[in-house]
Amino acid sequence: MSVEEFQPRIIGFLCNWCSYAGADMAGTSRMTYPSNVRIIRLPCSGRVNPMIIFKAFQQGADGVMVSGCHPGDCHYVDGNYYARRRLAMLEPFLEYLGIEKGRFQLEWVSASEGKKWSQVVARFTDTVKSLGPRGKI
Amino acid sequence: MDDKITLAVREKAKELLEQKVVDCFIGYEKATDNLTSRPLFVYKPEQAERLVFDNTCVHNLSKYLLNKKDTKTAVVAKPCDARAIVVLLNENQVQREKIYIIGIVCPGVVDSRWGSAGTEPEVRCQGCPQHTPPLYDFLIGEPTDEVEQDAYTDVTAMEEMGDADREAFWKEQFQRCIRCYACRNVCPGCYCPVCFVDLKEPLWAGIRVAPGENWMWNNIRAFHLLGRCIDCNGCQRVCPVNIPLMLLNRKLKKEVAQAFAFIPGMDPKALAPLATFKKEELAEPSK
Amino acid sequence: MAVSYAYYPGCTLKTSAREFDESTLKVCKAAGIELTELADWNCCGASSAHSVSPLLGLSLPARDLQTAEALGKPVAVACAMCFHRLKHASHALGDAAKLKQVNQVLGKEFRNTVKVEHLLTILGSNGSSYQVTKKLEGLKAASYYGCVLVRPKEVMELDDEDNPQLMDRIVASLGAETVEWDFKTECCGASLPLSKPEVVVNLSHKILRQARQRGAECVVVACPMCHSNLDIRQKAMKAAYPGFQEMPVYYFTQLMGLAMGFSAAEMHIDKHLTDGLSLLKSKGFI
Amino acid sequence: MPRVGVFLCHCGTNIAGVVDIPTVAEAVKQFPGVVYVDDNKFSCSEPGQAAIRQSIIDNGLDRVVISACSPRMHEITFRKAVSAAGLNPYLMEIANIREHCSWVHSDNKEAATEKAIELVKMAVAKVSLHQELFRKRISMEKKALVIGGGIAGIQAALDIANAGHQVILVEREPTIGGRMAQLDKTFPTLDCSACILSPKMVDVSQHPNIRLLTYSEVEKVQGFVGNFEVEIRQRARYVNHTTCTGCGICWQKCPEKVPGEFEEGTGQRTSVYIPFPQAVPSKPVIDTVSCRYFKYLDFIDKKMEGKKPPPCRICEKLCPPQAIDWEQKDEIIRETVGAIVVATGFKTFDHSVYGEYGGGRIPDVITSLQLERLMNASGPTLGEVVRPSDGTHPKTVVFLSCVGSRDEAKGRPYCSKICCMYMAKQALMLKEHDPGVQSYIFYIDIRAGGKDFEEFTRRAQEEFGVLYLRGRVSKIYQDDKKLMVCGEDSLIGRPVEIAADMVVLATGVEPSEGAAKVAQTLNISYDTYGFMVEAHPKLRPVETNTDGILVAGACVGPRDIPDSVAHGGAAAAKVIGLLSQDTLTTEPLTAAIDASRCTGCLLCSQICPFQAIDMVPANGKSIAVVNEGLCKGCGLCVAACRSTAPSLKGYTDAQILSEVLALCP
Amino acid sequence: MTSFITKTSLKTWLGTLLKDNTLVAPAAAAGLTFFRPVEKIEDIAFDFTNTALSPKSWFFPQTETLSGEIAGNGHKTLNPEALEKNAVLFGIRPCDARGLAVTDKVFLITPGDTSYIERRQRTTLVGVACLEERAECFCTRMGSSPNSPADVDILLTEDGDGYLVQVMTKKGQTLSAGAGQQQSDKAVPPIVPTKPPARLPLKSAGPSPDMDYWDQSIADRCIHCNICAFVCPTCYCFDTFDIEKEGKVERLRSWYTCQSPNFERIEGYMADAPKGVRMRHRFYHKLPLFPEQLGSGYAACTGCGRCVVSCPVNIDIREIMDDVEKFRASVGEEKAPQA
Repeated sequence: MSVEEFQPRIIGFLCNWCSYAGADMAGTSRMTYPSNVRIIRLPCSGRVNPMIIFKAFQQGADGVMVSGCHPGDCHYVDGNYYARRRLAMLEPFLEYLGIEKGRFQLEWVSASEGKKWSQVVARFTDTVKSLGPRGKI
Repeated sequence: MDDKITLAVREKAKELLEQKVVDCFIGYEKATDNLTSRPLFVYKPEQAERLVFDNTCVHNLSKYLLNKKDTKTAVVAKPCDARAIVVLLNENQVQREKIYIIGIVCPGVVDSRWGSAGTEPEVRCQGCPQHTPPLYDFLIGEPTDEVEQDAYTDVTAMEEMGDADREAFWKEQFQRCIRCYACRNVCPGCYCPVCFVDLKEPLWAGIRVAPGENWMWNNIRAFHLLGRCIDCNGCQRVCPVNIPLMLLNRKLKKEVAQAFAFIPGMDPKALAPLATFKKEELAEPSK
Repeated sequence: MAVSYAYYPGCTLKTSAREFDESTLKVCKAAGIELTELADWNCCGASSAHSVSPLLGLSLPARDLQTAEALGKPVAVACAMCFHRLKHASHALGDAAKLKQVNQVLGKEFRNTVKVEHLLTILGSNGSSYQVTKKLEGLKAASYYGCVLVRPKEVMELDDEDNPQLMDRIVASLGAETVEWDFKTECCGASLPLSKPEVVVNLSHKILRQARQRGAECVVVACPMCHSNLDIRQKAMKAAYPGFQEMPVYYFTQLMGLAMGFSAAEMHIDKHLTDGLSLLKSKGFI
Repeated sequence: MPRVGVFLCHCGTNIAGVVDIPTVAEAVKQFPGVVYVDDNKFSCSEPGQAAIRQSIIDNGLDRVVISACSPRMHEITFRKAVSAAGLNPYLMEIANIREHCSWVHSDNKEAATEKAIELVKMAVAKVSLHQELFRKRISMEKKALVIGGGIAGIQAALDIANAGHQVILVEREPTIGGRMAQLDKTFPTLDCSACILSPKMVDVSQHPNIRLLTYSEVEKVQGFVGNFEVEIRQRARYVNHTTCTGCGICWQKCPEKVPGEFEEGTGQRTSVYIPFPQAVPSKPVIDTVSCRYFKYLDFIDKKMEGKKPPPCRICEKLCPPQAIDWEQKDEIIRETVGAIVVATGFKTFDHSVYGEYGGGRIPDVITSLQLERLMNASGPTLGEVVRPSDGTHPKTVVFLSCVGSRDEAKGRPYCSKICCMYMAKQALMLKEHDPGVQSYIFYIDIRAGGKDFEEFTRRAQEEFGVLYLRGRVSKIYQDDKKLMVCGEDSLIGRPVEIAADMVVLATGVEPSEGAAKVAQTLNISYDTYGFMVEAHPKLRPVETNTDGILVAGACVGPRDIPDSVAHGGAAAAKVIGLLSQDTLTTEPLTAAIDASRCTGCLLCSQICPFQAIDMVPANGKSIAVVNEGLCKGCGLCVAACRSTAPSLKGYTDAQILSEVLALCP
Repeated sequence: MTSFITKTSLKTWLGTLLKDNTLVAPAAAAGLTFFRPVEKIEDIAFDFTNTALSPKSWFFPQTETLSGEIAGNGHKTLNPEALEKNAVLFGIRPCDARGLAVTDKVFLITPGDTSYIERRQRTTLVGVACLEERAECFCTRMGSSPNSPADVDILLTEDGDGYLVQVMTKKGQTLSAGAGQQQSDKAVPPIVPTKPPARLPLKSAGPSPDMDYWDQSIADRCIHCNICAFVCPTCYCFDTFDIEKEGKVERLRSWYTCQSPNFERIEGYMADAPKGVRMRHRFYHKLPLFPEQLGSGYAACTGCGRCVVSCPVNIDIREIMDDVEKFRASVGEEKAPQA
């Protein structure tokens, strides 16, 4: 690993209805993007409990991304609005704990935005790569 | 001045107990060092003479209301303590009609631990935005309407550190943690029947008292207090290993205040910041 | 309710509207309201400072407000335009950034905690207790507020924008009868008499015409600018609109003074260009 | 330890061409719990599914991971396959190694293989914690409730009833008919409103499948689709409608007159009344506020001072069938229904906040709905348009559009949609009533989007000489007998002043009184104005976020008659679709709350978008309970709860954490 | 015979010890001192009163792995965490050393706790006598003394620019062999006497204040944190947990406390007991029951005063002893303690 390029370990929490479908769309369109993100499928971005993100970072994840439907498009009406508030609070808090800005990202990707998904992953992977490995706490 | 408050507290306690307005009166008495104070539960009017109030009365007595849900209870409350009661009312944990609040117009309290009552005001009192409790049944002292602003100098100092320094700082702090849970048990906002940290399945924070597990415990607890912590400093005061826990709570307090213009514990009818949203806010995610 | 105020007269009350100033001072004194003239007061900025420099438009009134704040007294204002500028400043300086900017200009710390009140509120509130000794019974008056006193409502915090009642209540308390009419807050032509006098004549005429139509015998005002337009232009109205009948225009404080026992001379009713004495004489008030 | 079987699909070369399946299979064998690994060319094909079924049986597998395409593609297929082998279908998890792996990482086969291994590892970890889940069947009560008896509600009720289902139609007023009944003519066809509405009202009253409850309101609704328990309060009418023949003697003889609601204050009604001659039911109610006998009773009851009102009771004395019943009480009617249509309609904006238009103090400034009544042949003036102030016929009439519409300052930024058209209609009708009338219309834009609408407004201008002035009016004041209307013609950029005889304000549309309360009772969302919120503004225009509750007509937003009728019909179609099923199955992936961990802090119930969480008393506190019929499985409650009392089946914290830990051991 | 070691020589000696031993010594952090394995002599806080936490955790760590098991092959390994090297615990106070005497009574009873035995046997205690008595200290009341050498291997007593050295055990002799101390004719100061003359503060038998006292005067106030037990040099309760990860099962043990609400769920005998009962249990167990049951001759409280300082609500064991004694005196059962 030391000789090879650093391959970050990134966890993506995706809502089933928009972002997961958007990632599927990237697949059906045969777009290529870095392979570092491992997707965990959830019903809604509002299902993301910050405790899980803390756990991911404690366990040594190099980056965590949450992606859901665009505000206003939530399959569950308002789920992503609650997620947005919660995670908007989490982000500066993680930074405050010394987890560099850029290691946590909230994104809105719709079911038709396969292209955006591939770009988001590429950009996020790049950012996390440049921040280097983190290791367990 | 302190004497006046003490006398007023005693008199009110006597009156409330004699007239059976309440069955229990929670206040303060002198601790065994004869210097600092400690909580006192008064059940009989004649015990009211033990009550005192001075600038070492640091405890947030609202926590005890959670153990007295079925008893009509009076409680001495500084502004921050009263704000804790407001949060408990917001969260449906206590019934307003079971509580009688003796509000104190608070001149601030000093940093005190058993055996040493300091002279410096506690951190929470510096820049405290409120000297009059937001909610009370009986007020001791003249209400003031001066408004000081929380400057968050402590939080800003942390924010100005580099990421690596901050991480190292917290690592050093959390490694001292002995998971005694005094911070949790003293906190009026911590009332879960089963705390996440006591859960074995799933195991959020491991059993092992180790830096990573302590990191989980302290941070998740802080996050659970988001929009709920009323800055009473209880957790930091009781910590036997001096972890500056208020730095965590106050960071979140600052973020909530800035993003949602929300200060917890001011309005018994308020909706918690995470229980609501505005469609137009936070338009850019993560930027 | 404080009965002691820092009094901000403004330039007009010291010049062309001296009768407003003096009647105000006399009435307030008699009503037990202490007015202390603000030391070293300056222009409120009306009417052009804010359109030239917004910062100046805020700093001028802020300086006056700061003086009052240092005294720890609320500010009492009689002139509608001054009231407008002071209220506007205190509203706008709710913005911390602007306040900071203005404080740099002032070189002193202004915290924007001082309250600005118009005399209509001060005299019309329950707290004030003026004694009416001579009821103005039989006098029919139209209360005219003008445009700036009540607008915008959320800044002026005074009364309804279209159908205010404060002055009507005061006039009624004097024993006079107030008429319901639709021009309480219409424009009198404001500062156009020099550049476009015909506009002023037209607009002011409409106001007086409707007052007359609704049965009023006089118009009561709280604004020196309105007063001058309605009072001074009546000759020109006569020329432009045949059949126009002159109508006296009083400051509400003048009528209050009369009802409280002051003489017409003390209230300077003779100072107006349109005869204000005959009507009062005919009613037997003087 | 669970016995997990992993099935690796090649998907032809779609997966196997990039991911090295044998390497994955080797790695997967080492994962805890994995007892069987197999690979198929096409797992989704019949032979592929058969192989999976057989392996489950042969190897005694109790958990299955299928490593293939997106679960959005074949989750249902593989659940069926697993189920066919006798396993609970929810003991299966899919690792998406096609869309999320082979298809997007074809440039790096090694990395793709490594990722595929981890994706399978996550799925194995998660599936080990899966529990058996079961769908529930709920019965369907084949009856519908329609709230609101305006044209939308009437249409919905008739359509549902005609399909053979029972309908309860609840109307707050003493009659059905709603706003449409108040109108004179309808645009753009100029049909007589009553003529086309009355037959439908009669149909409702005579339909064997419709139970009509007027003078009634829905007070309580509980339950969920298929089984809503509703409580309806029918207010006491003090007239026995069984014996009453509707002869009309009572309301002809009643001495007490008050402004009539139906007439918008332009005319009067008596205390015992039917709102209008064609009312359905055509039997009266007694208004206790104005009735002299009730005033008398109140006087005695409250021991008031002063002159005692007379205990009138004339109606009782004159009623031939003796139908007056002073002892009548409100009646609570309980019903169970399968679906609910909300059609609570609209009211018009209260223009008294417009001080510049006289603030409601100028008598000849009237609303458009008042003009409708004045123009109506059965209205208070029998169709003569006269000035309320002096009864004279107005010759110059000025219309003001957008009063309470498109006005942010008044908190009504939206367009009320119908005003442009009815102003044109009214101006045109005025000319027909009296050719000497000149109408002016102050407008912002002429919004005439609709079939024959534009042609209609052109006709008003070109054939009927209605003058349109583009601009807003700044002031209306009384100048002697005339109303001076001052405004601006923004097309010529000049102030204009019109001396009018009458001013008609096109007051905007807003939700009817109490609409928000109805929404709260039903637990459906409403917007800041009080309009009901549809599940999707385009694709689900008559559904709400609560299954089985539909919305129709102007309670959703400003709407004209044809749209309201169409909307009512659409809601009815959805109801008929629901009621045609005997049972409904519920998705088992719902939340459940562990009562022992619940603090009763209300947070979950506050944020649940489906109001699926009820607070119920337990041990002296209140705790949250999930209503599975309403829960949609979003998991918001789980993420919000600090004491981790709720869990979402299929996505428990433990399951999600197991995936995280599989990645970051 | 006494000997003397200068402060410089002490540091040199500790420096040599550091080579072959783990040196556990007081180190400053966050305004407090803690026993920690130190890497260099400069990290040692020589000027300390007492540490925030007792040195108990060196012998009985807050959490430790008892065993690991590999799933599948049925192979079990008992896996006490063995020490890498011998250890020296420098700076232990006589009260805390007495605390070890208490835990010894529990963990050294046959068959003994493997892990504790390992750590206890391989650690030499170099104690430092207390020169000042702080407000919270009451070791003399508990039958100990600020300069008692009874429970350490070596006791140092500060004197001028050095320490008087008392070597108490063979272990101490071995360790101090190369310490470089000089003969001294100075006598070690006499042991500070106990007060009141050594007696147990309480006996379990005998009248006790009623439940109102335990509930309303004490337990109402208690917030049920773990502080008193975790800072205590003698509290030895623990719980065990089996944790599964990646198919392996690890058995852990971790400190536990009788005041935690969870404790009563496990220790069934106190389940649902009123808070006051739990509270009374704690003090009765520490004071009369421990010596009565184990025949130790000393209570399971050493008078270190940590719980007095750290208790967030000032539940003060001395006050409770006084109250109980006063109560007994009031009912005529026992003499009130002399001042």
